[in-house]
Amino acid sequence: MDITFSAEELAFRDQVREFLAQNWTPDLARRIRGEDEEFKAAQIEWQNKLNDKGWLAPGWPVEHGGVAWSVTENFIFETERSLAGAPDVVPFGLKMVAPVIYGFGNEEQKQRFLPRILKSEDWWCQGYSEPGAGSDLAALKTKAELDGDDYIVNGAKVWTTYAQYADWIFCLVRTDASGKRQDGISFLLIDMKSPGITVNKISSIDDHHSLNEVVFDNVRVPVANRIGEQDKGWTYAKALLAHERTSIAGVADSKRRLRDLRKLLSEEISGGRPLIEDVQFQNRLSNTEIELMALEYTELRVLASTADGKGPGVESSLLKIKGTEIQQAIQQMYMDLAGYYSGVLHGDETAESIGHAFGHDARKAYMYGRAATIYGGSNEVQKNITAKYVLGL
Amino acid sequence: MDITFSAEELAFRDQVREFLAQNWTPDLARRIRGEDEEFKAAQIEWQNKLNDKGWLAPGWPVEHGGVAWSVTENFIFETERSLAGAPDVVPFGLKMVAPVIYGFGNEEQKQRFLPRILKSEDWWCQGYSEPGAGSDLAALKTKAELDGDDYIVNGAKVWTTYAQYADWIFCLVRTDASGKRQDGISFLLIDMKSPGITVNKISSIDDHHSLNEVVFDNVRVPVANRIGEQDKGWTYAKALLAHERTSIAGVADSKRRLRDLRKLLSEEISGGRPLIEDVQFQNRLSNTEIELMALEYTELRVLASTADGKGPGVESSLLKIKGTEIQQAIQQMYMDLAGYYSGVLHGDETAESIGHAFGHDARKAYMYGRAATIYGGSNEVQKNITAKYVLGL
Amino acid sequence: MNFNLSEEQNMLKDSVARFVQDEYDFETRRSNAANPLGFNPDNWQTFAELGWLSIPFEEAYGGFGGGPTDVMAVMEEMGKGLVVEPFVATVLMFGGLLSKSDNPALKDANIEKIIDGSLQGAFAYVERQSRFELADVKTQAKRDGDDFVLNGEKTVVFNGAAANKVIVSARTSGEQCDEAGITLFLIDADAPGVERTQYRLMDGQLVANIKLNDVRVAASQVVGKVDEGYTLIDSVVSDVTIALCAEALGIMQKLNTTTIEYTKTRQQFGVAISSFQALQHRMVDMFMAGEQAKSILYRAVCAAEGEADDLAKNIAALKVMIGRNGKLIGDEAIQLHGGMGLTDELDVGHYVKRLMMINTTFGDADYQQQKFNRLAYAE
Amino acid sequence: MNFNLSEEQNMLKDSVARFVQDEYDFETRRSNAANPLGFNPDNWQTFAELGWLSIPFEEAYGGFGGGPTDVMAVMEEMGKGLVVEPFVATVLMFGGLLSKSDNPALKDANIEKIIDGSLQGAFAYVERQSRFELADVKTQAKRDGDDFVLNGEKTVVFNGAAANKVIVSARTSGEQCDEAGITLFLIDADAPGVERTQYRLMDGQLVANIKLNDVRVAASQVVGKVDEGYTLIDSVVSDVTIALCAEALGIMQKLNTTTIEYTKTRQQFGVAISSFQALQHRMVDMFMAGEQAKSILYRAVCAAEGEADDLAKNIAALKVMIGRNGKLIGDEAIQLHGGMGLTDELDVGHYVKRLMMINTTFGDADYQQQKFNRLAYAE
Repeated sequence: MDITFSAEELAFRDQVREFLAQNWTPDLARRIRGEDEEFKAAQIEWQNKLNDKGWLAPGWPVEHGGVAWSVTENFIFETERSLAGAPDVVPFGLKMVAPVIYGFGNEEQKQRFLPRILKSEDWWCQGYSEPGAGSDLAALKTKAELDGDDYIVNGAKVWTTYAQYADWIFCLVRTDASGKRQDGISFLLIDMKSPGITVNKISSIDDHHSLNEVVFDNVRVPVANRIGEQDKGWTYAKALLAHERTSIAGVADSKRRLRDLRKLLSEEISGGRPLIEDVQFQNRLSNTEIELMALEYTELRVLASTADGKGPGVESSLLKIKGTEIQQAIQQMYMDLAGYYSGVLHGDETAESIGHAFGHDARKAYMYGRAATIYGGSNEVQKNITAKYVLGL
Repeated sequence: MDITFSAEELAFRDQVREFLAQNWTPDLARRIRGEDEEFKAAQIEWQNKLNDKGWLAPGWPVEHGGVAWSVTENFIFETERSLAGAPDVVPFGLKMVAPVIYGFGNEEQKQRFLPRILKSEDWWCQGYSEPGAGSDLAALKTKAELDGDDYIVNGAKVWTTYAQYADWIFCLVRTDASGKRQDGISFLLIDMKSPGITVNKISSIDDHHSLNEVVFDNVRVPVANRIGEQDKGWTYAKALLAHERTSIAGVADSKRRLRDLRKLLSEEISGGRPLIEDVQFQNRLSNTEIELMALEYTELRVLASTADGKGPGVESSLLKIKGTEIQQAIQQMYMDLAGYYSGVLHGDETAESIGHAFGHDARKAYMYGRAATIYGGSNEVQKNITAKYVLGL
Repeated sequence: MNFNLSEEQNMLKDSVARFVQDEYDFETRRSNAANPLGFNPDNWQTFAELGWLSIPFEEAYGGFGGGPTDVMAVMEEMGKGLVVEPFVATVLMFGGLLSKSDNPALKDANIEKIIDGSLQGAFAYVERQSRFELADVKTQAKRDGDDFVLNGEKTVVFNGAAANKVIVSARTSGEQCDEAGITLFLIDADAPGVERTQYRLMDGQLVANIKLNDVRVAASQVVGKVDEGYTLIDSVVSDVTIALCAEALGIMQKLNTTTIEYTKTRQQFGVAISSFQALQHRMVDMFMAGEQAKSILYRAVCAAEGEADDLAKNIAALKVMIGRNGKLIGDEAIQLHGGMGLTDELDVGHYVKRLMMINTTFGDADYQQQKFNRLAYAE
Repeated sequence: MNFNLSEEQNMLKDSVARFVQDEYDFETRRSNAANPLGFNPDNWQTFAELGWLSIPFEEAYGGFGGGPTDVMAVMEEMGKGLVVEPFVATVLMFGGLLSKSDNPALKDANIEKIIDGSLQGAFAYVERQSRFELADVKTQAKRDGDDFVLNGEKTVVFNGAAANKVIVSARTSGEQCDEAGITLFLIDADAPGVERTQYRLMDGQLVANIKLNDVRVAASQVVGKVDEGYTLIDSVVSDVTIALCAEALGIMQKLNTTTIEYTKTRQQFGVAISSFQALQHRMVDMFMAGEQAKSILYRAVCAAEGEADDLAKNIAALKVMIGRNGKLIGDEAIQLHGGMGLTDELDVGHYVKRLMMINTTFGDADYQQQKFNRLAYAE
């Protein structure tokens, strides 16, 4: 057992800190918290800075522009990034479709899509869930029928995050309905500018526009945009899911959120004493903090096992379940800290003119956070998976 | 809504208090905490005192020696009894088989059994569970075959509390295996002195002998000891179950246990301060106390609804689940209060020569209490029942 | 012993239920909340006509003379409809303070107008720093001849935007967190020196911050007695807590019903998700949480009706359980609705938001539990 | 970064696992515990021969020179076997105090005997009133020439019945709960004035209360320095906490495996109860509780290996999680075994009882959480 950092790793950490100090500026931090186009532009700017440094794509093959960090280096980077308050990359291109493209795509697809993902020239979104099929992914009904060199796609995808910004969507579509539900599914890359695509905004409980429905009405998609073989899409998609669960855990971000929360709690006065001195709040903090201390090592165990070539394996469900539970517990504490101000919807008023600066943000994070136990395969489905494949029940 | 006591009810309360002060003596309290025959004799003595007062059998028809208390009077009696630390009656005769006998038995059975139950001349036990059938009661396999005027009973019952003291056992036995599982079950009263009955002690985790296995090897039971019709026993037994769940809730006893716990907590010093001043312990206390405050009213609602002739209904499952959860939470707090001393098994040593007087009792109660969420239909089965019959799922 | 409503109470409850059923579907509720006043004034007139605005007031002032049970019956049904009209703020809080004060002149001048629907009121008690401490009052009131002059700021004033009159807590003596030395003043919402900033809360309420800059109030407008306002506040907050918890109970029942119905229709893996045992057991937990909440509400109402010694303890216990069980039910309602639970079009999220605001009001479950602990264990 | 054991550590772990497998079935364990010593002395000789008793000691004294990882590897396997032999009391606590003291004479005289199995030791630190406070020491030691004279009582001394020598904490200066002023004395268990009362704990341990009536100890038998015993205690308790938590992890894994296996064979309502989704989800919770416990144990071991600044915080967090997750797993193991879980013949209850004693030792989860809070939030 060894988790001490070597001299090289300590040097790398300094390098990361320096990069963050120079590039993650307060101005950028402000803009990335904005809405719509301001957010989009700032997010792209941030990703471009990472790309200029060569740090945008850990895990990608080096020949495609990836960075071959060790598990420890990756851990160091994520920890530092998060403690600095810098956001993760938008995962749909870099972490979700890219591995499918470099793993299962042909040479032409790699050349065509990967460089544009690295340069953030294409914004991707994910077309998995459907109105009738949530966590039961294989129940999908969006149909793609071959017509010459094109597929004709009809159907709808739902809960599509940031589809309103997207240039491309990667979709699971049904190309054969005759066999087992997992068979007959193909993996298509679809240009969002294609005629017949409509994006409908879904108003969500956090009053923030992130979710959408994407409707396909006789959308023509060249066969050249299919990844791998027809009807084998489920195999390609499945490889992604374990990774998705791991990254949903959000351990490093939760650490930062807890750190910031402790600071706010020591500033908030209740009955003449800082709220952090309240034993009940301390207990809630430490309940969560201790789970997170453990989960950080669960993640390291998974990463170490991956590095040993054993693959992330089925523990990824555990990471997803516990990670999202921790996130929600933290969100709840921010709400309770904000008290009455947790309910405030800002219209024309600023936080300062009303009360606490963080009540509004606390509420948004809380409401948006409800999704975390639902998406990426609901936590209930993760438990089913664990029961079946880990415990053999 | 009205739960204030009338002048008559207040007078009744005084009467109960006076009775308890005179009859629930410290000597009796000491003996009833003893083992084996000492316990049995003291329990019978206590029941006889209640019977002399005419208060042993609330709910029984008055013509059979019952007492026709109102719901409020019953509540008052239970509250006072429990606060005084006096035990409930042993339920198997008075609360379980008696209602079946006066509800479904014939005149001869009533005359033969009920007076002896009232006088505690017969100690009864319950023969429902079987080695292969726990909460799945209807899976029972103990067989009774007609042979002239007798049934020949073969099989085994398990988890039979106090079978070692019992004069009689009431059993569900299978008289017909051809139809639905709930059909073909008969309800027999069996003399424990019958040849062919063996009682095997089950050592249990509380190191106290309460559980037994009762084995029937060609035991002859007169047909006259069958309640009601052959093959209809399930109907008679079912009527009992809702009542059993209600009484398992043990609200009044939990109130007393919490009261005593508060006192012990204010006497126990940790780091120079009484443990009751510890916010964490206060929170655990109040978590439980608040649930109990609610459950007390849930029970009153059920009782009031029964008094209105609507029957205890399906909320009895709720009472059982919450009531046993509260009991176990209280048992856990006693354990944590006792600390190291919670582990002490007394052999020849007295509590005083070792440390805390209550560590040993805390452990026994805790260990015995594990059964409460399992017996009487496990809490999981109660949830199934509630899901199906209350929520319509 | 019984837990039945009287015939009169049943009629009252039914009339609210019918109103919600007929006039308050979810879309109508949305547009009522979107009204610049924060509610629909026509509904308010309906409430007046139906006599609801008179419920808690003494018959001598034209009231119905109702008690905690009557208020509970009404509020539970209002909860089911997510009614945004400021019944709590105007009738129970503002009206409650006047009603419990010992000041016939103020009662004469105002209660009738509350009852006929022409007067909207508010109670301004929160300050930026006060969190849940009702006695943490920095707003100053200085005597000047027959007047008092008020300076300070109140935040998150329920119905503060629409109120014609506001009762303000201010310090006339003592230190910032002392219970003694707090006085209640009845002021006109448009009196010189009153500055209002209105904003919305997530449950649809339109509230306001109120700045007081040398606001002059006649001594005759003191509600209750000088320096003794805290007792009045405490008593009214106790009543209103029961009312809000009854509203929360209505919401929980609605969420439980809605969730059960949804799981019966939602198909996943080829069957209705209501058939999954793990979800069934969780819905049983939701049901039990609702039933326990109902029981402890009944308990608190009985204590309030009987003016029991341990009323404060019962109220704290009630607020703890409503907060905790409400959270359990709200969380599970969203989770079991899956993606649908996240959409603003569905009513589920709106019920949850109102439950959350009720939890916060007068102190969340953790805060109330500490209050309970002090009452129960600090002998 | 890796979480692999070294080859040597793997061999050690395997040797314990093999011993448990071959020599420690449940019935044998029962009879070992029933031995008048509280354990089987033949096993102790086997431990000595296998070198286990030498693990934590410096090589200079004939030890293996093992660290927290080695101890963890051994203890996890001992947990799976519910081994009652006093490895923790004699080797880790008694031996640990000697080993960490700066006293070559005492080490020379004792460590070799621990390693060869001829010396049983104990550490007497609990007093009637002390609860979990290691610094709450009333036992007095008064200097008298070159000796100290001890008076007082120690309770629940692990291995106190079989121990040949006992290290006793006593107060040489300061107030009852002061950390300063505590001194550790090495005494013979049969020295004049020592009175032992032995009794059993629910996990099968034979322990003792030890009364000290004018017990005379030479100053040369002071372990560590006069008045500075607390630091030594704190350090050894930290090591032993890791060891006990590793034992607990072994137990949790065993309970999880046993429960899963049982549910696959137990039939109810015509099917194996492992097929019920509600139970499956609960077993997933048990699994997650075990995995999280493993992770935080690894974290604490890494902190101990690296002598990290925040070791104390990691140890407190470890003890909290082991206590809580152990309770969850223990409760569920019994519950899912149904009536069988209540019987003394089945091993489940015995594993649960040992988990409960580990939770209590050095302070239960609640106590350790408050310690964590002080370390983490009282800056």
